[in-house]
Amino acid sequence: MTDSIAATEVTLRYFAWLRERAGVSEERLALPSGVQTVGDLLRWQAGRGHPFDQAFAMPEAIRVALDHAHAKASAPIGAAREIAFFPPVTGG
Amino acid sequence: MTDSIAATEVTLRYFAWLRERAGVSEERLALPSGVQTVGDLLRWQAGRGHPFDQAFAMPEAIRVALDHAHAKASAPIGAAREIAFFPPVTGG
Amino acid sequence: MAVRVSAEDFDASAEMEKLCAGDTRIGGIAMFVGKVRGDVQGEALTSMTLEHYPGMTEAELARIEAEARERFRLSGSLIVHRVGELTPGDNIVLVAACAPHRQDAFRGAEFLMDYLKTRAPFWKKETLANGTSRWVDARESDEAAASAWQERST
Amino acid sequence: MAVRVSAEDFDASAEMEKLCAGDTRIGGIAMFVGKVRGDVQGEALTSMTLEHYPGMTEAELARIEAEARERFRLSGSLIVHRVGELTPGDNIVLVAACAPHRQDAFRGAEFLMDYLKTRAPFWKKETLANGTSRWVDARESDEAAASAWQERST
Repeated sequence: MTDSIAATEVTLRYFAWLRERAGVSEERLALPSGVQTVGDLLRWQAGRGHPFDQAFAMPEAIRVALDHAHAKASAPIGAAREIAFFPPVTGG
Repeated sequence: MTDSIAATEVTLRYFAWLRERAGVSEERLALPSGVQTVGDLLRWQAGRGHPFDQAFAMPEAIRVALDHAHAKASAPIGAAREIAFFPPVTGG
Repeated sequence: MAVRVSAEDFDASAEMEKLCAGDTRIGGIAMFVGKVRGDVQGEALTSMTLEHYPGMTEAELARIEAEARERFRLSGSLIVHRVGELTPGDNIVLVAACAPHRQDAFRGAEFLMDYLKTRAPFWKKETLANGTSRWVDARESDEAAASAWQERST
Repeated sequence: MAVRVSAEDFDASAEMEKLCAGDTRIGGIAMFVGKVRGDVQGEALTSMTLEHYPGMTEAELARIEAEARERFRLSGSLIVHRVGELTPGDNIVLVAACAPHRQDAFRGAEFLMDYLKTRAPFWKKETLANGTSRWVDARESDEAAASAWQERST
Protein backbone atom coordinates (compact mmCIF):
# COMPACT_ATOMS: atom_id res chain seq x y z
CA MET A 1 0.00 0.00 0.00
CA THR A 2 2.73 2.46 0.96
CA ASP A 3 4.63 1.56 -2.22
CA SER A 4 1.67 2.10 -4.48
CA ILE A 5 0.98 5.55 -2.97
CA ALA A 6 4.62 6.51 -3.25
CA ALA A 7 4.66 5.49 -6.89
CA THR A 8 1.62 7.61 -7.71
CA GLU A 9 2.40 10.87 -9.41
CA VAL A 10 1.74 14.07 -7.49
CA THR A 11 1.53 17.67 -8.64
CA LEU A 12 4.06 20.03 -7.07
CA ARG A 13 3.32 23.74 -7.18
CA TYR A 14 5.56 26.71 -6.37
CA PHE A 15 4.62 30.28 -5.49
CA ALA A 16 6.20 33.71 -5.05
CA TRP A 17 9.99 33.73 -4.63
CA LEU A 18 10.07 29.95 -4.37
CA ARG A 19 8.57 29.74 -7.88
CA GLU A 20 11.16 32.20 -9.14
CA ARG A 21 14.08 30.40 -7.53
CA ALA A 22 12.91 26.91 -8.47
CA GLY A 23 12.34 28.17 -12.04
CA VAL A 24 9.10 26.23 -12.26
CA SER A 25 5.50 26.88 -11.22
CA GLU A 26 4.20 23.34 -11.50
CA GLU A 27 5.51 19.82 -12.16
CA ARG A 28 4.19 16.29 -11.98
CA LEU A 29 6.34 13.46 -10.66
CA ALA A 30 6.40 10.37 -8.45
CA LEU A 31 7.99 10.91 -5.05
CA PRO A 32 10.59 8.42 -3.84
CA SER A 33 9.09 5.92 -1.37
CA GLY A 34 11.33 7.19 1.45
CA VAL A 35 9.57 10.58 1.39
CA GLN A 36 6.83 10.07 3.98
CA THR A 37 6.41 13.44 5.68
CA VAL A 38 6.46 17.10 4.68
CA GLY A 39 9.87 17.35 6.37
CA ASP A 40 11.18 14.44 4.27
CA LEU A 41 9.91 16.20 1.15
CA LEU A 42 11.67 19.47 1.99
CA ARG A 43 14.95 17.59 2.52
CA TRP A 44 14.47 15.70 -0.75
CA GLN A 45 13.86 18.97 -2.61
CA ALA A 46 17.07 20.46 -1.17
CA GLY A 47 18.95 17.43 -2.50
CA ARG A 48 17.59 17.56 -6.07
CA GLY A 49 20.43 19.72 -7.28
CA HIS A 50 20.30 23.08 -9.08
CA PRO A 51 18.16 25.17 -8.76
CA PHE A 52 16.26 23.30 -6.02
CA ASP A 53 19.28 23.14 -3.71
CA GLN A 54 19.27 26.94 -3.48
CA ALA A 55 15.49 27.37 -3.49
CA PHE A 56 15.16 24.93 -0.57
CA ALA A 57 18.35 25.88 1.28
CA MET A 58 16.32 27.36 4.17
CA PRO A 59 13.43 24.93 4.75
CA GLU A 60 12.29 26.81 7.86
CA ALA A 61 11.36 29.74 5.56
CA ILE A 62 9.16 27.52 3.41
CA ARG A 63 5.51 26.66 3.98
CA VAL A 64 3.84 23.58 2.54
CA ALA A 65 0.21 22.83 1.70
CA LEU A 66 -1.19 19.34 1.08
CA ASP A 67 -4.28 19.40 -1.12
CA HIS A 68 -4.94 23.11 -0.35
CA ALA A 69 -4.45 22.89 3.43
CA HIS A 70 -1.47 24.11 5.45
CA ALA A 71 0.71 21.24 6.72
CA LYS A 72 3.49 21.09 9.30
CA ALA A 73 6.88 19.44 8.68
CA SER A 74 5.75 16.46 10.76
CA ALA A 75 2.59 15.88 8.69
CA PRO A 76 2.47 12.65 6.67
CA ILE A 77 2.06 13.25 2.94
CA GLY A 78 -0.34 10.32 2.77
CA ALA A 79 -2.52 10.32 -0.31
CA ALA A 80 -2.11 14.03 -1.09
CA ARG A 81 -2.37 14.72 -4.84
CA GLU A 82 -1.27 18.36 -4.91
CA ILE A 83 1.61 19.65 -2.82
CA ALA A 84 2.48 23.35 -2.79
CA PHE A 85 5.60 25.20 -1.61
CA PHE A 86 5.63 28.89 -0.79
CA PRO A 87 7.04 31.55 1.54
CA PRO A 88 5.01 32.80 4.54
CA VAL A 89 1.93 34.57 3.21
CA THR A 90 1.83 38.38 2.93
CA GLY A 91 -1.63 39.28 1.64
CA GLY A 92 -4.24 41.57 3.11
CA MET B 1 -19.52 89.28 41.24
CA THR B 2 -21.37 86.11 42.26
CA ASP B 3 -24.61 88.06 42.52
CA SER B 4 -24.28 89.56 39.08
CA ILE B 5 -23.66 86.14 37.50
CA ALA B 6 -26.58 84.63 39.38
CA ALA B 7 -28.85 87.39 38.16
CA THR B 8 -27.89 86.85 34.53
CA GLU B 9 -30.41 84.91 32.51
CA VAL B 10 -29.45 81.47 31.28
CA THR B 11 -31.01 79.24 28.66
CA LEU B 12 -32.26 75.88 29.91
CA ARG B 13 -32.77 73.10 27.37
CA TYR B 14 -34.49 69.75 27.74
CA PHE B 15 -34.16 66.62 25.62
CA ALA B 16 -35.80 63.23 25.08
CA TRP B 17 -38.09 62.06 27.89
CA LEU B 18 -37.01 64.94 30.08
CA ARG B 19 -38.32 67.37 27.45
CA GLU B 20 -41.59 65.44 27.31
CA ARG B 21 -42.02 65.29 31.09
CA ALA B 22 -41.01 68.91 31.67
CA GLY B 23 -43.35 69.95 28.87
CA VAL B 24 -40.82 72.46 27.57
CA SER B 25 -37.84 72.25 25.24
CA GLU B 26 -36.23 75.55 26.10
CA GLU B 27 -36.69 78.41 28.56
CA ARG B 28 -34.78 81.51 29.63
CA LEU B 29 -34.61 82.54 33.23
CA ALA B 30 -32.37 83.84 36.01
CA LEU B 31 -31.25 81.18 38.46
CA PRO B 32 -31.53 81.92 42.20
CA SER B 33 -28.20 82.95 43.66
CA GLY B 34 -28.10 79.89 45.92
CA VAL B 35 -27.81 77.63 42.90
CA GLN B 36 -24.04 77.26 42.54
CA THR B 37 -23.42 73.74 41.28
CA VAL B 38 -25.07 71.32 38.87
CA GLY B 39 -26.30 69.37 41.91
CA ASP B 40 -27.90 72.53 43.34
CA LEU B 41 -29.62 73.11 40.03
CA LEU B 42 -31.06 69.57 39.90
CA ARG B 43 -32.44 70.01 43.42
CA TRP B 44 -33.88 73.41 42.50
CA GLN B 45 -35.61 71.91 39.43
CA ALA B 46 -37.18 69.15 41.55
CA GLY B 47 -38.57 71.86 43.81
CA ARG B 48 -40.15 73.99 41.05
CA GLY B 49 -43.47 72.20 41.28
CA HIS B 50 -45.46 70.50 38.52
CA PRO B 51 -44.32 69.17 36.09
CA PHE B 52 -40.68 69.66 37.11
CA ASP B 53 -41.10 67.82 40.40
CA GLN B 54 -41.89 64.64 38.48
CA ALA B 55 -39.42 65.21 35.63
CA PHE B 56 -36.59 65.69 38.13
CA ALA B 57 -37.71 63.14 40.72
CA MET B 58 -34.71 60.90 39.93
CA PRO B 59 -31.75 63.26 39.53
CA GLU B 60 -29.31 60.33 39.25
CA ALA B 61 -30.98 59.43 35.91
CA ILE B 62 -30.42 62.92 34.54
CA ARG B 63 -27.33 64.22 32.78
CA VAL B 64 -26.39 67.87 32.56
CA ALA B 65 -24.32 69.82 30.06
CA LEU B 66 -22.90 73.31 30.66
CA ASP B 67 -22.34 75.22 27.43
CA HIS B 68 -22.32 71.99 25.37
CA ALA B 69 -19.98 70.00 27.64
CA HIS B 70 -20.92 67.18 30.04
CA ALA B 71 -20.79 68.29 33.69
CA LYS B 72 -20.89 66.33 36.95
CA ALA B 73 -23.19 67.17 39.87
CA SER B 74 -20.25 68.75 41.68
CA ALA B 75 -19.36 71.09 38.79
CA PRO B 76 -19.85 74.82 39.46
CA ILE B 77 -22.28 76.45 37.05
CA GLY B 78 -20.05 79.50 36.88
CA ALA B 79 -20.70 81.69 33.85
CA ALA B 80 -22.43 79.02 31.77
CA ARG B 81 -25.01 80.55 29.41
CA GLU B 82 -26.73 77.37 28.20
CA ILE B 83 -27.58 74.49 30.51
CA ALA B 84 -29.08 71.27 29.15
CA PHE B 85 -30.86 68.40 30.90
CA PHE B 86 -31.25 64.96 29.32
CA PRO B 87 -31.29 61.22 30.03
CA PRO B 88 -28.17 59.09 29.42
CA VAL B 89 -27.43 59.13 25.69
CA THR B 90 -28.49 56.25 23.45
CA GLY B 91 -27.26 57.08 19.95
CA GLY B 92 -25.04 55.08 17.63
CA MET C 1 -11.27 64.68 10.69
CA ALA C 2 -14.92 65.44 10.23
CA VAL C 3 -18.23 65.09 12.00
CA ARG C 4 -21.65 65.44 10.43
CA VAL C 5 -25.23 65.18 11.66
CA SER C 6 -27.80 64.71 8.97
CA ALA C 7 -31.27 63.38 8.20
CA GLU C 8 -29.87 62.06 4.92
CA ASP C 9 -28.42 58.61 4.36
CA PHE C 10 -24.70 58.21 3.62
CA ASP C 11 -22.63 56.18 1.16
CA ALA C 12 -19.84 54.37 3.01
CA SER C 13 -17.69 53.94 -0.13
CA ALA C 14 -17.94 57.58 -1.11
CA GLU C 15 -17.14 58.70 2.44
CA MET C 16 -14.13 56.37 2.50
CA GLU C 17 -12.88 57.75 -0.81
CA LYS C 18 -13.09 61.31 0.47
CA LEU C 19 -11.41 60.40 3.75
CA CYS C 20 -8.45 58.69 2.08
CA ALA C 21 -8.19 60.83 -1.04
CA GLY C 22 -4.64 61.63 -1.99
CA ASP C 23 -3.04 60.25 1.17
CA THR C 24 -0.99 57.23 0.12
CA ARG C 25 0.42 56.75 3.62
CA ILE C 26 -2.89 55.10 4.48
CA GLY C 27 -2.63 51.33 4.77
CA GLY C 28 -6.16 50.67 5.83
CA ILE C 29 -9.50 52.01 6.85
CA ALA C 30 -11.84 50.52 9.43
CA MET C 31 -15.51 51.38 9.33
CA PHE C 32 -18.58 50.66 11.33
CA VAL C 33 -22.16 51.19 10.24
CA GLY C 34 -24.91 50.94 12.84
CA LYS C 35 -28.34 49.98 11.56
CA VAL C 36 -31.91 50.02 12.85
CA ARG C 37 -32.89 46.52 13.91
CA GLY C 38 -36.35 45.20 13.17
CA ASP C 39 -37.06 43.83 16.59
CA VAL C 40 -36.77 44.90 20.21
CA GLN C 41 -36.60 41.96 22.59
CA GLY C 42 -38.91 39.99 20.36
CA GLU C 43 -41.30 42.81 19.51
CA ALA C 44 -41.50 44.17 15.99
CA LEU C 45 -40.24 47.71 15.58
CA THR C 46 -42.01 50.07 13.20
CA SER C 47 -39.71 53.05 13.38
CA MET C 48 -36.94 54.67 15.35
CA THR C 49 -36.75 58.42 15.89
CA LEU C 50 -33.41 60.00 16.68
CA GLU C 51 -33.27 63.27 18.57
CA HIS C 52 -30.03 65.15 19.23
CA TYR C 53 -28.73 68.34 20.78
CA PRO C 54 -27.60 70.63 17.96
CA GLY C 55 -24.45 72.46 18.91
CA MET C 56 -23.42 70.09 21.65
CA THR C 57 -23.52 67.09 19.30
CA GLU C 58 -20.92 68.58 16.99
CA ALA C 59 -18.80 69.80 19.91
CA GLU C 60 -18.88 66.42 21.65
CA LEU C 61 -18.16 64.45 18.48
CA ALA C 62 -15.22 66.74 17.81
CA ARG C 63 -13.88 66.10 21.34
CA ILE C 64 -14.29 62.34 20.85
CA GLU C 65 -12.39 62.53 17.57
CA ALA C 66 -9.61 64.59 19.15
CA GLU C 67 -9.25 61.99 21.89
CA ALA C 68 -9.07 59.18 19.31
CA ARG C 69 -6.29 61.05 17.49
CA GLU C 70 -4.34 61.37 20.72
CA ARG C 71 -4.59 57.67 21.45
CA PHE C 72 -4.05 56.18 17.99
CA ARG C 73 -1.96 56.99 14.96
CA LEU C 74 -4.77 57.99 12.62
CA SER C 75 -4.53 59.66 9.22
CA GLY C 76 -8.17 60.64 9.27
CA SER C 77 -11.48 59.91 10.89
CA LEU C 78 -15.12 60.53 10.25
CA ILE C 79 -18.37 60.34 12.18
CA VAL C 80 -21.70 60.69 10.39
CA HIS C 81 -24.84 60.34 12.49
CA ARG C 82 -28.38 60.46 11.21
CA VAL C 83 -31.32 62.06 13.00
CA GLY C 84 -35.06 61.98 12.46
CA GLU C 85 -37.30 59.02 11.74
CA LEU C 86 -35.70 55.82 10.49
CA THR C 87 -37.09 52.37 9.75
CA PRO C 88 -35.63 48.86 10.21
CA GLY C 89 -32.62 48.25 8.00
CA ASP C 90 -31.81 51.96 7.74
CA ASN C 91 -28.30 53.20 8.48
CA ILE C 92 -27.96 55.18 11.72
CA VAL C 93 -24.29 55.94 12.08
CA LEU C 94 -21.03 55.67 10.16
CA VAL C 95 -17.70 55.75 11.89
CA ALA C 96 -14.47 55.46 9.93
CA ALA C 97 -10.80 55.67 10.84
CA CYS C 98 -7.91 55.41 8.44
CA ALA C 99 -4.33 54.84 9.47
CA PRO C 100 -0.96 53.64 8.22
CA HIS C 101 -1.51 50.37 10.14
CA ARG C 102 -4.65 48.31 10.50
CA GLN C 103 -4.54 47.95 14.29
CA ASP C 104 -4.76 51.74 14.70
CA ALA C 105 -7.63 51.86 12.21
CA PHE C 106 -9.58 49.12 14.02
CA ARG C 107 -8.88 50.49 17.49
CA GLY C 108 -9.69 54.02 16.35
CA ALA C 109 -13.05 53.08 14.84
CA GLU C 110 -14.07 51.00 17.85
CA PHE C 111 -13.01 53.74 20.27
CA LEU C 112 -15.06 56.31 18.31
CA MET C 113 -18.13 54.05 18.49
CA ASP C 114 -17.76 53.25 22.19
CA TYR C 115 -17.37 56.91 23.10
CA LEU C 116 -20.09 58.08 20.75
CA LYS C 117 -22.49 55.60 22.36
CA THR C 118 -21.89 56.99 25.84
CA ARG C 119 -21.08 60.68 25.28
CA ALA C 120 -22.64 62.04 22.10
CA PRO C 121 -26.06 63.61 22.83
CA PHE C 122 -28.37 61.42 20.75
CA TRP C 123 -31.53 59.74 22.01
CA LYS C 124 -33.55 57.00 20.38
CA LYS C 125 -37.30 56.61 20.63
CA GLU C 126 -38.75 53.34 19.40
CA THR C 127 -42.22 52.92 17.97
CA LEU C 128 -43.38 49.31 18.09
CA ALA C 129 -45.82 47.53 15.81
CA ASN C 130 -48.33 47.45 18.68
CA GLY C 131 -48.47 51.24 18.55
CA THR C 132 -46.56 52.05 21.71
CA SER C 133 -43.54 54.35 21.77
CA ARG C 134 -40.73 54.43 24.28
CA TRP C 135 -37.36 56.00 24.80
CA VAL C 136 -34.49 53.53 24.62
CA ASP C 137 -32.67 52.97 27.90
CA ALA C 138 -28.89 53.34 28.03
CA ARG C 139 -27.16 49.97 28.14
CA GLU C 140 -24.72 49.13 30.89
CA SER C 141 -22.65 47.16 28.38
CA ASP C 142 -22.06 50.38 26.41
CA GLU C 143 -20.86 52.15 29.54
CA ALA C 144 -18.57 49.22 30.31
CA ALA C 145 -17.13 49.25 26.77
CA ALA C 146 -16.31 52.96 27.03
CA SER C 147 -14.87 52.61 30.53
CA ALA C 148 -12.60 49.78 29.40
CA TRP C 149 -10.62 52.24 27.26
CA GLN C 150 -9.59 54.08 30.43
CA GLU C 151 -7.56 51.07 31.51
CA ARG C 152 -5.96 50.35 28.15
CA SER C 153 -2.99 52.04 26.62
CA THR C 154 -3.98 51.05 23.08
CA MET D 1 -20.80 34.14 4.02
CA ALA D 2 -18.80 34.70 0.88
CA VAL D 3 -15.23 34.85 -0.34
CA ARG D 4 -14.09 36.26 -3.64
CA VAL D 5 -10.74 36.71 -5.36
CA SER D 6 -10.72 39.19 -8.19
CA ALA D 7 -8.56 41.54 -10.22
CA GLU D 8 -11.43 44.04 -10.15
CA ASP D 9 -11.97 46.74 -7.55
CA PHE D 10 -14.90 46.53 -5.14
CA ASP D 11 -17.50 48.96 -3.84
CA ALA D 12 -17.69 48.73 -0.04
CA SER D 13 -21.21 50.24 0.14
CA ALA D 14 -22.62 47.89 -2.48
CA GLU D 15 -21.01 44.89 -0.79
CA MET D 16 -22.42 45.98 2.54
CA GLU D 17 -25.90 46.34 1.07
CA LYS D 18 -25.75 42.83 -0.37
CA LEU D 19 -24.42 41.38 2.86
CA CYS D 20 -27.16 42.92 5.01
CA ALA D 21 -30.02 42.83 2.52
CA GLY D 22 -33.31 41.81 4.08
CA ASP D 23 -31.88 40.83 7.46
CA THR D 24 -33.25 43.30 9.99
CA ARG D 25 -31.67 41.44 12.91
CA ILE D 26 -28.42 43.14 11.94
CA GLY D 27 -27.47 45.94 14.31
CA GLY D 28 -24.15 46.78 12.75
CA ILE D 29 -21.50 45.99 10.21
CA ALA D 30 -17.77 46.38 10.67
CA MET D 31 -15.54 46.66 7.64
CA PHE D 32 -11.88 46.92 6.89
CA VAL D 33 -10.34 47.97 3.60
CA GLY D 34 -6.61 47.44 3.10
CA LYS D 35 -4.91 49.79 0.64
CA VAL D 36 -1.60 49.95 -1.20
CA ARG D 37 0.69 52.42 0.53
CA GLY D 38 2.84 54.75 -1.52
CA ASP D 39 6.05 54.20 0.40
CA VAL D 40 8.06 51.32 1.78
CA GLN D 41 10.29 52.36 4.63
CA GLY D 42 10.84 55.74 3.05
CA GLU D 43 11.19 54.52 -0.52
CA ALA D 44 8.55 55.38 -3.11
CA LEU D 45 6.55 52.44 -4.36
CA THR D 46 5.53 52.26 -8.01
CA SER D 47 3.35 49.18 -7.93
CA MET D 48 2.41 46.12 -5.95
CA THR D 49 1.72 42.76 -7.57
CA LEU D 50 -0.40 40.23 -5.75
CA GLU D 51 -0.02 36.54 -6.50
CA HIS D 52 -2.23 33.86 -4.98
CA TYR D 53 -2.82 30.13 -5.05
CA PRO D 54 -6.12 29.52 -6.86
CA GLY D 55 -8.07 26.76 -5.23
CA MET D 56 -6.28 26.92 -1.91
CA THR D 57 -7.12 30.62 -1.50
CA GLU D 58 -10.85 30.03 -1.63
CA ALA D 59 -10.59 26.94 0.59
CA GLU D 60 -8.50 28.73 3.20
CA LEU D 61 -10.68 31.85 3.22
CA ALA D 62 -13.74 29.63 3.68
CA ARG D 63 -12.03 27.92 6.65
CA ILE D 64 -11.18 31.32 8.17
CA GLU D 65 -14.79 32.45 7.77
CA ALA D 66 -16.09 29.24 9.33
CA GLU D 67 -13.80 29.77 12.31
CA ALA D 68 -15.00 33.37 12.70
CA ARG D 69 -18.63 32.17 12.72
CA GLU D 70 -17.81 29.68 15.46
CA ARG D 71 -16.22 32.34 17.62
CA PHE D 72 -18.60 35.25 17.13
CA ARG D 73 -22.31 35.72 16.66
CA LEU D 74 -22.25 36.89 13.05
CA SER D 75 -25.17 37.32 10.68
CA GLY D 76 -22.90 37.41 7.66
CA SER D 77 -19.33 37.93 6.58
CA LEU D 78 -17.44 38.69 3.42
CA ILE D 79 -13.86 38.61 2.23
CA VAL D 80 -12.91 40.13 -1.13
CA HIS D 81 -9.23 40.07 -2.06
CA ARG D 82 -7.73 41.55 -5.20
CA VAL D 83 -4.88 40.03 -7.20
CA GLY D 84 -2.66 41.31 -10.00
CA GLU D 85 -0.92 44.64 -10.30
CA LEU D 86 -2.07 47.49 -8.08
CA THR D 87 -0.79 51.03 -7.53
CA PRO D 88 -0.60 53.25 -4.43
CA GLY D 89 -4.02 54.15 -3.09
CA ASP D 90 -5.68 51.11 -4.68
CA ASN D 91 -7.84 48.84 -2.56
CA ILE D 92 -6.35 45.41 -1.82
CA VAL D 93 -8.79 43.70 0.47
CA LEU D 94 -12.26 44.14 1.92
CA VAL D 95 -13.38 42.31 5.01
CA ALA D 96 -16.85 42.79 6.44
CA ALA D 97 -18.78 41.22 9.29
CA CYS D 98 -22.34 42.00 10.25
CA ALA D 99 -23.92 41.01 13.52
CA PRO D 100 -26.79 41.81 15.87
CA HIS D 101 -24.27 43.55 18.19
CA ARG D 102 -21.38 45.79 17.33
CA GLN D 103 -18.75 44.00 19.43
CA ASP D 104 -19.27 40.80 17.45
CA ALA D 105 -19.05 42.74 14.19
CA PHE D 106 -15.79 44.47 15.21
CA ARG D 107 -14.23 41.30 16.65
CA GLY D 108 -15.34 39.29 13.61
CA ALA D 109 -13.85 41.71 11.08
CA GLU D 110 -10.57 42.00 12.97
CA PHE D 111 -10.32 38.23 13.38
CA LEU D 112 -10.90 37.74 9.65
CA MET D 113 -8.13 40.22 8.84
CA ASP D 114 -5.63 38.78 11.32
CA TYR D 115 -6.17 35.25 10.07
CA LEU D 116 -6.23 36.26 6.43
CA LYS D 117 -2.86 37.98 6.88
CA THR D 118 -1.21 34.84 8.24
CA ARG D 119 -3.05 31.97 6.55
CA ALA D 120 -4.52 32.97 3.19
CA PRO D 121 -2.08 32.17 0.35
CA PHE D 122 -1.40 35.63 -1.08
CA TRP D 123 2.04 37.10 -1.73
CA LYS D 124 2.97 40.69 -2.44
CA LYS D 125 5.79 41.81 -4.68
CA GLU D 126 6.75 45.47 -4.51
CA THR D 127 8.25 47.45 -7.37
CA LEU D 128 9.99 50.59 -6.17
CA ALA D 129 10.53 53.87 -7.99
CA ASN D 130 14.22 53.02 -8.29
CA GLY D 131 13.30 50.07 -10.50
CA THR D 132 13.99 47.23 -8.06
CA SER D 133 11.43 44.59 -7.19
CA ARG D 134 11.20 42.48 -4.08
CA TRP D 135 8.87 40.08 -2.35
CA VAL D 136 7.41 41.45 0.87
CA ASP D 137 8.57 39.66 4.01
CA ALA D 138 6.01 38.33 6.46
CA ARG D 139 5.72 40.55 9.55
CA GLU D 140 6.13 39.13 13.02
CA SER D 141 3.50 41.56 14.27
CA ASP D 142 0.95 39.89 11.99
CA GLU D 143 1.84 36.49 13.37
CA ALA D 144 1.53 37.84 16.91
CA ALA D 145 -1.89 39.37 16.15
CA ALA D 146 -3.20 36.03 14.84
CA SER D 147 -1.68 34.06 17.72
CA ALA D 148 -3.29 36.38 20.26
CA TRP D 149 -6.74 35.05 19.25
CA GLN D 150 -5.73 31.61 20.50
CA GLU D 151 -5.61 32.95 24.06
CA ARG D 152 -8.83 34.93 23.90
CA SER D 153 -12.32 33.64 24.29
CA THR D 154 -13.85 36.62 22.46
